[in-house]
Amino acid sequence: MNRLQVDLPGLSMKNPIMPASGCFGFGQEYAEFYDLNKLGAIAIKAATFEPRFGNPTPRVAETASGMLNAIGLQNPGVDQIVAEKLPWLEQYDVPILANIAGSAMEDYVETVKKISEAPNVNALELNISCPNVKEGGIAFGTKPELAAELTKRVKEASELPLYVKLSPNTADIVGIAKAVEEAGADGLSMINTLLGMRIDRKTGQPVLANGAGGLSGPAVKPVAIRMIYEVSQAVSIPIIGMGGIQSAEDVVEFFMAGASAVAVGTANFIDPFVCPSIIEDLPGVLDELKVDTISDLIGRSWK
Amino acid sequence: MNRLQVDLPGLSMKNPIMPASGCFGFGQEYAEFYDLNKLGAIAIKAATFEPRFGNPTPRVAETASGMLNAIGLQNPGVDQIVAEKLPWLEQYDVPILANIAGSAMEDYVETVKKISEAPNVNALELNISCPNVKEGGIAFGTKPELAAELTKRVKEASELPLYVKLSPNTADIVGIAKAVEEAGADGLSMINTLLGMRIDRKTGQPVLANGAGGLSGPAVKPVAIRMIYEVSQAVSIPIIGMGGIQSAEDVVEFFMAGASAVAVGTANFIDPFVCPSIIEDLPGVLDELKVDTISDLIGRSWK
Amino acid sequence: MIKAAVRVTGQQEIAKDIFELRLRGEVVREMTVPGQFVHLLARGGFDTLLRRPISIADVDLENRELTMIYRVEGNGTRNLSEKQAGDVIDLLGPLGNGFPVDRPRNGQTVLLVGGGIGVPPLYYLSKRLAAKGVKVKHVLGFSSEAEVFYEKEFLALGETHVTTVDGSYGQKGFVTDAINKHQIDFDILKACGPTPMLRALEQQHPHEEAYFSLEQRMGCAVGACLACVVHVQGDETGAEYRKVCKDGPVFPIGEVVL
Amino acid sequence: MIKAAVRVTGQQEIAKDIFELRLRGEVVREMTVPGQFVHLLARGGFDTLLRRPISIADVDLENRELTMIYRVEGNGTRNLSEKQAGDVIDLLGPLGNGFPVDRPRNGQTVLLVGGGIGVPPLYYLSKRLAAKGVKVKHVLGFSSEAEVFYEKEFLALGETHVTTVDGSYGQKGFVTDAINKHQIDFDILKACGPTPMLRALEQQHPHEEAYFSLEQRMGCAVGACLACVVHVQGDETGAEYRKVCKDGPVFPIGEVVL
Ligand SMILES: Cc1cc2nc3c(=O)[nH]c(=O)nc-3n(C[C@H](O)[C@H](O)[C@H](O)COP(=O)(O)OP(=O)(O)OC[C@H]3O[C@@H](n4cnc5c(N)ncnc54)[C@H](O)[C@@H]3O)c2cc1C
Ligand SMILES: Cc1cc2nc3c(=O)[nH]c(=O)nc-3n(C[C@H](O)[C@H](O)[C@H](O)COP(=O)(O)OP(=O)(O)OC[C@H]3O[C@@H](n4cnc5c(N)ncnc54)[C@H](O)[C@@H]3O)c2cc1C
Ligand SMILES: Cc1cc2nc3c(=O)[nH]c(=O)nc-3n(C[C@H](O)[C@H](O)[C@H](O)COP(=O)(O)O)c2cc1C
Ligand SMILES: Cc1cc2nc3c(=O)[nH]c(=O)nc-3n(C[C@H](O)[C@H](O)[C@H](O)COP(=O)(O)O)c2cc1C
Ligand code: FES
Ligand code: FES
Repeated sequence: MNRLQVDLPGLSMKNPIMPASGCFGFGQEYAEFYDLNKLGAIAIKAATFEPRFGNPTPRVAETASGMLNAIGLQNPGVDQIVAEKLPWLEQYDVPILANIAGSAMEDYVETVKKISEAPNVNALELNISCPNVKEGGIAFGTKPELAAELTKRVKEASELPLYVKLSPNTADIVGIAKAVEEAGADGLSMINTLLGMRIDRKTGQPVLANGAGGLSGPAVKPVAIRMIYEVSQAVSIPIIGMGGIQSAEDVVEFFMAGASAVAVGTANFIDPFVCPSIIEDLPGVLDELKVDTISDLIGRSWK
Repeated sequence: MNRLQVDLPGLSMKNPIMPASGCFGFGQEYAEFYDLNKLGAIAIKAATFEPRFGNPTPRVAETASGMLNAIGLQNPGVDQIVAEKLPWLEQYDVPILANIAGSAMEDYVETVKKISEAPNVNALELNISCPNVKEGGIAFGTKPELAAELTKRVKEASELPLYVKLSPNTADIVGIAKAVEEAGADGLSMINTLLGMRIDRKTGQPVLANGAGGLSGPAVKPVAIRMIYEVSQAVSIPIIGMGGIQSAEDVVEFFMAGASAVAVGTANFIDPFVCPSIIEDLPGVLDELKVDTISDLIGRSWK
Repeated sequence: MIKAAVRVTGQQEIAKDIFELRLRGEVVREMTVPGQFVHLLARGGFDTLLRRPISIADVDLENRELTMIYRVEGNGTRNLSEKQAGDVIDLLGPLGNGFPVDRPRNGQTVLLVGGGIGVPPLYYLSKRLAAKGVKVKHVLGFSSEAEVFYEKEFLALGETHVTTVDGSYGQKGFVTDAINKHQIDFDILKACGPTPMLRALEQQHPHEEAYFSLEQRMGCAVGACLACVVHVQGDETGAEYRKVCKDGPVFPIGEVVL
Repeated sequence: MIKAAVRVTGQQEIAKDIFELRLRGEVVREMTVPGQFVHLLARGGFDTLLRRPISIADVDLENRELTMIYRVEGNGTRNLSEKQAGDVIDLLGPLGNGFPVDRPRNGQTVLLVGGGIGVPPLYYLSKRLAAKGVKVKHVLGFSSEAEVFYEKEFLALGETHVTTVDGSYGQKGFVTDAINKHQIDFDILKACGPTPMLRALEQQHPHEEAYFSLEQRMGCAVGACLACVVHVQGDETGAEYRKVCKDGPVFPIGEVVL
C-alpha cells in the first residue's frame, strides 16, 4: 500500500504533490534539479489560444511572507504547447493537468479542444481566476452564472475531467463552487492569487508595471485554508488545495481543511527542491499523527 | 505649519496616525505607555447596543506575517461606553472615532443615536465588515444595496460625520465604496480583516474556537494598498487606510495609494509604542522624499 | 510595565525540549511578584509576528537576572532555544497580577501544584515563600521522565512529590492522585498548569483558599485586545469577564470559570 | 546549477552602502564564467521571502572562494550586510549565461563599461581577459565619490576611467561622455549597468561587437516563472522573448530590446 497515493478524476497520483500552474513552466527547468517522476502530477503553465507575451516588467514584487506577480499569462499558445512542450513531458510517467486561460468563452473552448488532443494530458484546469489579464478572466471567477456557463461549454468540448480553478477575490466562494459543480466540474483547484499591490516609495508608483498583481505565498495560506474548509463541506467533488504551501506540515493542514491533493507554487522559487522534499517528509508527518494514509486526513477538521 | 496635519470630516488630526478599532481598547491600557495626546485620533473598540461577551477562546492565532482574530465584538455595550469609557477619554485632546457594529439595521441606528450624545465623539465608523459575528455584520459589507441603505439610515440618525469601514472579502470593493458614498458617507475606512483560518495539526481542528477569524497584519498590506488605490480613484470622499502598517514608510505607501489618514492595528500588539514611533519617524521620511506636508502624497501613485 | 531590551546570559536544555534561559537587564528590578510573566519577541530563523508570553521562573534582583523555563513548541520557542549568551531580546513586562505572597501567615503551609510548563513560575514563588519562613510543599506533574525538571531545586525548598502520566518517574498518574495518596495537608493551595489540572484541583478542594494561574493565547498581553478573556463564576448575564493578561494570570478560586 | 550552502569568510564595507562579501564552498568550483550570477536566500532580521540575484564579482577557484559586491537597497541586502564570518548562506548557482571569454582574439582590445552595481561582474571578467593576455580598458560610472569602489583593482588590470554623475570624483557625467572625451578605442564592448546606460551605449556604438548584461526583477531565476523576460529586437509578433535569468543576463548587442 502506498500511503501517499491519492486518486482524483483523471489524476492517479502516487503522492498528492504537484507543482502549481505558472510556477513550474512546462517542467524543463526543474528537470535539471530532480527527476520529475517523483511528482504526483504536474500542472503546466496556462495555455491560451494565441501566443501571449504577457505584461511589461517588472512582473514580480516581494511582500511580507508573500509575492505579487503579474506575468499576464505569457505562453507560446496552445499549438506550440501541443507541438513542443507536451511531447517533451511524455518521457515522464506523471499525470499532466493542463491549465487553460482565455478572455472570451470561445477562446477557452477552442484551446480546450486543441489541448485535449495531446495524448498525455490527463485533466484540465480551467483558470477562471487570473487577476492579471485585463479582458475577462477574473470576471468568470466572480460571477457564478458566468462560471457555470463556461464550465458547461468546456465540458461539452472535451472528455477530459475538468477542474475549475477558483478565485479568492470574491465574497461568496461557496456560491461559485456550487455553481461550477452543478455545471459539471469534476473537481476544484483553489486558491488562485489574491489581488494586491505594492508601491515603491522612491518613485511613488506601483512596483509592478501592471499596477496590481496576484498575491501568493505563505501570507495567503490562512485565506486558502478557510475557503477550502468552507467549500469542501458544500461540494462533493475533490479539491486540489494551494496557497502558501512550503512544507509537509502545510500539506497536512490543507488535507485536514478538506483538500484531496495539493499544488505548490511560490515555494519552488525559494527552494527548487521543495516538491521532492515535501514528498520525502510526508510519511514522517503521517507517522507523528498516527495516520496510515494521507487520504484519511481529508476534511478531518470538520468531519 | 504642521507638516503632519490632516483634516478629514470631523477629524482635525495633528498627525495622520490613529490606533485601529479593536486594537487599542478604549485607550486606558496604552495610556500607561505614553501620552495619548500624541495621537492624531483614536478609533475605539466597536460598540454594540447590548453588552457582548464575544466568541469563546482561543480567539487569536498567528499566521505568516499576520494574525487571525475572532474576538467577536466583545464590548460592554453602548450605554456603558457612553457612561464610563468615553468620559475617561475626555481628558485627552484627541478626536475620537466611534466604531459601531450590529447585526440588524435597528441595532446600528439605536447604537449610533446613543453614542452620538457623547460630547467627545467626533465621527462615527460604521463597521459593516466584521467577519466574526454570525448574524449579519459582514453581509452589509458585501452587498452594495444593503451597505447603502444602512449608511442612509445611520446618516439620518446622527449629525456626526460618518466613515464606513469596508470589508476586503468582496469581488467589487469599488462598487461598495461608490454605493456608500452615494448614500451619504463622509469617508471610508479600509480595510477590515480578510477571512482566514488556521488548523492545528495536533488536534486536526481549527485553532480558533470560532473556526474562522479575521486576518490582519503585514500579510494583508498588499491587499489593502490595492483596494485603496482602486477606491480612491473612484470616490471623492477621504479614506482612512489600514492593514499591516508597521512603520512610517508603510504610512507613506498608504498615502501614495490614496489614503488621507491611517490606522494602526496589529502592530500595537508587537510594539506598544508603535504609534508614537511612527509619528516621530514621519518627518524624516518626508524629508527623504523631499515632500513638505504629508497630504501632498495623497494618491501620488495615480495622480 | 516596561518595554526593555535584555541580554541573554546563559541557556541550557534541562530536560527533553525544556530550556532554561537567563537574561539580564535593569527591568528585572521590577520583577518582584511571583506569578507575573513577560511578553517577548521571539524572533529568529523561524517566522514569528506576535510576542510570546513566558512566566518568570526565578529572579536574582541583585544581579538583575531573570530565569525563564520553557518548552519548545513552535516557531517562537524554537527561536528562543537558539539564543546564545550576548543575544538581545525585546521584552515587555513584568505583566499581570501574580500570586499573593503576603497571604500566608506564619505557620501556615502552602501547597504548590504545577503541571508541565506550569511548574516554572512556582519556583520563584516557592523561593519567596520559603524565604519568608512559610512552609512549602510541592506536587509537580509531568508527562514522562524525560520532561521532569527542577525536582532537586524544589526539594531544597520543601517536601516535593513528582508524578508522571506514564509512570516512568515518581508516582504514576496526575497531581490530584498524588495529593490524595499522600493525604497532603495544607492551608493554601497555589497552582499553575493546564486547565484540566486546575479544574480537577478546584473540584477536589472547593473550600480551600486557593489561587490558580491560567494560560490563554494572547495578542497584546496588556489588556487591550480581549484575546485572553475568561468568564466570571456566577455571572448570569454571561457578559462579565476577566482578562488573563491583565486581571490574571493568577485568580483566586471561584472567581473565574476554568 | 546547484543549490548549496556556502560559508561567509569575510565582509567589509568598501564604499558608502557598498559591501564586499566573501564566501567559501565547493560550489565555487563551478563558477568559471564571468557574468554569471547566484540567487541567494538573504534571510535575517528583516523579512524576506524570495531569493536575491547577485553577480559573481570575483572567484578564487583554488580556495573555492567567491566574492560578491552589492549595495544595500532593501531588506535582503540589509540582511546580507549583517552576515559575519562563519555564517552560512543558501545559494543557487552559478546561473545564466555570462560574457564570452573566448571571443577576443589576441591583440584585440576589450572595453568594459560598468555603472554602479553593474561594475562588480566586470572585475572577474577583466581579470580573466587580462590573464589571457587580452588588452582591457575600463570606464566605471558612479553617482558620486562616496560610492566609488574597486578603482585600484581595475587600474591594476588596465586603463581605467571613473565618472561620477555629480562630478565629485573623476570625470563629471556619464560613462558615454568619458568614452567620447577620451576617444577610447576598442574592438569589443562589454557592459553591465542600469538599462539607460546600456541604451546609451547601444545608440553610440550600434555597429561594434558588444555584449550587455541586463538586470530584471526575478522570481525563480531558473527560467520557469517568466518574471524576467525581455522583448526580442526585430520580432514583429511581439510574442518572442528571452529570459534574463536563463538566456542572459548577458546578450549580444541587437538581440534583445533594452
Ligand atoms: C501567562 C502565560 C505564561 C506562560 N508561561 C510559560 C512558561 O513559563 N514556560 C513555557 O514553556 N510556556 C509558557 N506559556 C506558554 C507559552 O506562551 C507557549 O508555549 C508559547 O507561546 C508557544 O509559542 P511557540 O511560538 O513556540 O508556539 P506556536 O504554536 O508557534 O505559537 C503560535 C501562537 O500561539 C500562541 N500559543 C501557542 N501555545 C500557547 C499556549 N500554550 N499558551 C499561550 N499561547 C500559546 C503563541 O503565543 C503564538 O501567538 C505561558 C503562557 C501564558 C499565557
Ligand atoms: C542578474 C542580476 C545580477 C545582480 N548583481 C548585483 C550585484 O552584483 N550587486 C548588487 O548590488 N546588486 C545586484 N543586482 C541587483 C540586486 O539583485 C538587488 O539590488 C537586490 O535584489 C535588492 O534586494 P533587497 O532585498 O535589498 O531590496 P528590496 O527592494 O527589498 O527587494 C525586493 C524585491 O525586489 C527585487 N529587486 C529589487 N531591486 C532589484 C534590482 N535592481 N534588480 C533585481 N531585483 C531587484 C529583489 O530581488 C526582491 O525580490 C543584480 C540583479 C540581477 C538581476
Ligand atoms: C509567478 C506565478 C505565475 C502563475 N501563473 C499561473 C497560471 O498561469 N495559471 C494559474 O492558474 N495560476 C497561476 N498562478 C497561481 C498559482 O498556480 C497558485 O494558485 C498560487 O500562486 C497560490 O499558490 P502558492 O502560494 O503556492 O504560490 C501563478 C502564480 C505565480 C506566483
Ligand atoms: C484583535 C482585533 C480586534 C479588532 N476589532 C475590531 C473592531 O472591533 N471593529 C473594527 O472595525 N475592526 C476591528 N479590527 C480590525 C482592525 O481595526 C483593522 O481594520 C485590521 O486589523 C487591519 O489593520 P492591521 O493590519 O493594522 O491590524 C480588529 C482587529 C484585531 C486584530
Ligand atoms: S492578550 Fe490582549 S487583552 Fe489579554
Ligand atoms: S526569474 Fe523566473 S524565468 Fe527568469
